[in-house]
Amino acid sequence: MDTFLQVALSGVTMGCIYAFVALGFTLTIAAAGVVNFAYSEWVTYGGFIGVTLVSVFGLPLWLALLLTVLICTAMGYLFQWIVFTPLEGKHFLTTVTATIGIAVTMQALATLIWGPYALTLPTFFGTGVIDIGGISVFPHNMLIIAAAVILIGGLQIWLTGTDMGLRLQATAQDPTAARLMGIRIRHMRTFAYCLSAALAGLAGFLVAPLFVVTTTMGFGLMLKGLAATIVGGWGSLKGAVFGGLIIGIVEALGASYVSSEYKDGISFVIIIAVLLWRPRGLFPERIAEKL
Amino acid sequence: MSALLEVNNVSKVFGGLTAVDGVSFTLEEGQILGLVGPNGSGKSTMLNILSGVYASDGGTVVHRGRTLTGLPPNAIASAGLARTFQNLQIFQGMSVGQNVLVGRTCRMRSTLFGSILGSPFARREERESRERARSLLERVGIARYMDAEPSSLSYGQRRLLEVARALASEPSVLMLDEPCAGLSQGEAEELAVFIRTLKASGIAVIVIEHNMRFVMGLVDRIVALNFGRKIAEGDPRSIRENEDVIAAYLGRKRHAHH
Amino acid sequence: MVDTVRARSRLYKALALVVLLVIAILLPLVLKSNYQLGIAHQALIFIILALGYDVLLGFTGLLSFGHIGLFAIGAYTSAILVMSTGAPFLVGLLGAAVLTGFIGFLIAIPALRIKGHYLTLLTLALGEVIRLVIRSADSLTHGSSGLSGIPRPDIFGYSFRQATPLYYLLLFFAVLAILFVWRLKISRFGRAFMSIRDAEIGAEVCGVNTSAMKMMSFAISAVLAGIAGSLYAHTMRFISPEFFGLGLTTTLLAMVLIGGRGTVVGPVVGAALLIVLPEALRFVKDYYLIVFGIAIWLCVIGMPDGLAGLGRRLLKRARLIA
Amino acid sequence: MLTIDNLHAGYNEIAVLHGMSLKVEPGQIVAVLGANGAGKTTLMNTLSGLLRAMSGEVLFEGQPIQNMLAESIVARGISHVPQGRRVFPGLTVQENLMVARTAATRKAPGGWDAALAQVHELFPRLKERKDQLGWSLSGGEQQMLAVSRALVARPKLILLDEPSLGLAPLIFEALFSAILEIRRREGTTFLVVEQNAEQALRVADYVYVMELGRIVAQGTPTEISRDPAIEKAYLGA
Repeated sequence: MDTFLQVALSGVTMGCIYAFVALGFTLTIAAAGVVNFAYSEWVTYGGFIGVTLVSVFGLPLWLALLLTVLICTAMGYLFQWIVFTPLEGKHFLTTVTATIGIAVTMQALATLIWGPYALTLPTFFGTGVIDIGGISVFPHNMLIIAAAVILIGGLQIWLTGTDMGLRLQATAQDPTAARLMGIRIRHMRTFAYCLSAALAGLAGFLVAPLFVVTTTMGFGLMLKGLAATIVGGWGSLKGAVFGGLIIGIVEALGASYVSSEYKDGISFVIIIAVLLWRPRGLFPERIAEKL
Repeated sequence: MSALLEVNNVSKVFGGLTAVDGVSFTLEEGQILGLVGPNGSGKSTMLNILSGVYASDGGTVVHRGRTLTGLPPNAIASAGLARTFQNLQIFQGMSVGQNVLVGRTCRMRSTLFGSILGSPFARREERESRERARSLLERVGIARYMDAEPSSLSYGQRRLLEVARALASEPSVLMLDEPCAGLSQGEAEELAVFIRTLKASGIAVIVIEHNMRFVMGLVDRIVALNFGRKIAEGDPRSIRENEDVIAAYLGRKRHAHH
Repeated sequence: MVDTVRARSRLYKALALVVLLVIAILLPLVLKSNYQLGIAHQALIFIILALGYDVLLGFTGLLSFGHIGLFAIGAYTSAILVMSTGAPFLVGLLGAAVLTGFIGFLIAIPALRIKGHYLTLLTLALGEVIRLVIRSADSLTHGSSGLSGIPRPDIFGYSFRQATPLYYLLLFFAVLAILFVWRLKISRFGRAFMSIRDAEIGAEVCGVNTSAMKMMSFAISAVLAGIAGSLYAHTMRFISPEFFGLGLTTTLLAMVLIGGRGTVVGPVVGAALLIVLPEALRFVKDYYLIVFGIAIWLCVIGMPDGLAGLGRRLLKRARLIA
Repeated sequence: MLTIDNLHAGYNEIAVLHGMSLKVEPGQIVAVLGANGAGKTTLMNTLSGLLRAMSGEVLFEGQPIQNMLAESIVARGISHVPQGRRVFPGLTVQENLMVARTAATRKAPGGWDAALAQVHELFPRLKERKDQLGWSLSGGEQQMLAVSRALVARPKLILLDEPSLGLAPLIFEALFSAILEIRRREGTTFLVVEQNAEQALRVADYVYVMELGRIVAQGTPTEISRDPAIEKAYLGA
């Protein structure tokens, strides 16, 4: 039982990270209709920038976290401006290919700047373990879960409780009607990109102490994020959160009870199984019936 | 003598909404039938059922004694029902001539290896199809664009391209979904003349059209729909004077239709 | 008038092809080292792979991220057949083609119901699962350490051990693939594929059996991937699961898109370009990828029809001026 | 208040409006009638800035607005209730109204509270359903919500695109009386395009009849209902 809880806890921790990634990936799909395959690199950069701020500039972790998120937000703003504006309204194939191109460039650039070797980031609370009711818990895991609760809860309150949040939702649900309400959808989209990038920075920074930071770190995380969107529903923010948690937990259970060798394959098997069963994901989007 | 096409009690439900509600009508050989009704009356849904794009939720469609209900669109095309689309379904990445050739797909028999290796049969079939495509494009007057991209055609010419493509399958029934949308008055009149020549060559035509002037002058018979039901059927003159039809269009003297 | 223009453009096209073929035949005279010939070998193999991918992506409009998985299956099937059963090369090649064709056909069944980005994600997952299976099937594939010492092709006792004869063998297969895809494109089947890409519902009511055509498209592209895989295994003589990753999928996608999807010349030019260019720019390898990524982005935005489309547009303009 | 002069507009390169001209005076309810495909929705979308005009001029309170963005046109005081309602499906009734708030809402006496109270008074049903999601409303309720969203922006002119579409007769009669009520209280001007001629003729002050992108007849409702042009426009010559 205790091992089960132990495994479930680490699953929830990773699930929170996947939820961040899936959420950030989904935000631009919902608000701007752009599928951003370069998102993996945004996450990677979050990790690398964090490491750089801590180990090169010697900043304290909290400040480094804050700065990382800020720098990533700025990056999101810059990217939507230069890279994504020409892609809006284009075919899925076009956006996927273009963003893959951007991902290739960003990855090569990361190798150039930070080198091909893995870097590490210390945790906020050292490597010690605390004991909660017989389960040994890494404080960092608790930090990740707390961050997820605060952030996702905050996002929920913001989306439904503020004018700006409601306008973002309106833009995602019907951009044309949103324009007729006087909403500047351009601003909403810019904002969605910034938020998306901020989440990437956060995910990259928080996951770094659990593993090591490499140029392919974000890519692995994004594959899990993709699986989460299939499980939770393509383009749905709530779905991204639930999907991320489910993938994290299933993966942790699978790794400990089936085989850790196939851990990375679990999310692919989930994608395949879900799509074979439900061709448009578990929670299909509403599509127009009319020709 | 049985009719060319018999539509018996066809229905279609979307969610909770009954888009087509027990509609029946018949189409005779070489007849031009107009399908009219206000927005949302179920005309387009009817055409989608007839062409197999939607599966009906009840009723049958019988063509020359053969039941078409439940067949996929390509089988219905082979049976001899061809159609055009209101919001054009042109193959933008192919030449005008290739567009028409796709319409011949269901009449071509060559195998993959025959086509690739250029067997005598495949070559003859390809040549004949090309000639037929050219002559169809000549009939609608856009043969000189045979090798051009569809994007170089005007909107009206694209509609004609769809008509030529539909005719390439040698249909016995041609269904036109709003053929006049986007056409000038002159172009619409030319189209009416062309549709009459089809009738003369023995093809039956079903037309959905909002341009009532066009419909009234062209068709032999009209079926009027409102809220998914058939409210009237008859020749154009009787339809124009039919109280229910006037009510459906103008909102006057509403009866208990719904 | 129109006919003479068409006939002339056809003549130019044929002439250009003959010139290209002659250059391809004479190329080994110019390429001095085995290293340079090795690059040419790779280019020819990737031409076959990219042509197959183009049948699926460019003709039929289906974006698969699992195509490299089929390439891998082709490579492993052929290598294992030849190495462990001692079967002749041609049997390995045939086995690879048949197995990948069959698997392509199987993938097509769910692909009939699964559309758009869902299909892309399904194929991505399938491709990765294939790679994981190859990596863990140690006894057959030697896992992540890879298979080495795969023999060079040997046909009826003639061994293509030397680089130059091997070059001509690969050229032969590449020319066959080009001819095949070209004939396919102008046949009723190619037209059916393209009609599905451009307007699926329109294609259906035109009498195109879209299910059968999608299956055929998947199977054809898979067979070409299998052949390319087999040729790759016996040319490189070493294969490992790491090679067949998503990075290669990106490169393949870029080959077809930069060359021009939906055309025959596009994937040929794209594959040759993307194999030769990184080798030519080896001294700036890291920078190369940076530029390469931006080039992909620029290509899909600025030249949606690839180099082939750009060429066609330039030709048209030249004709207008003349 | 609104003057349209020789307006040409359409989608992509295909013109749907071929030289439309019409006038709306302050406080009027003006109806534009026409069969399907006459170009009514194109007219509305051009006025609200969703479509760019190809040529011609649209003057609102003397200022040209034909090249302004939809977002700026709302700020000028024109609210467009689009065809098919386009209620935000995933937002509640209350949230749908909140999204529609503009600077004008705040500036008006009583601000947002007054606007909300007014909407609830006009359509008590919306008050009952205020926490229900947009997609779960009936067609009539969605139409009420769509009109209310426009009202919340405190516009001078409301563009109504086929408000009767898909509604049962009793419900759109109620809707039209609400429109008359709004005009009585706020002096709001309305431009309504309708397929359902009878209903529109009852409430309108002035009527235009459209056929294939042009105005073919105009006059008071009494004049128009006697005019054979209208029957011709709907049922052909």
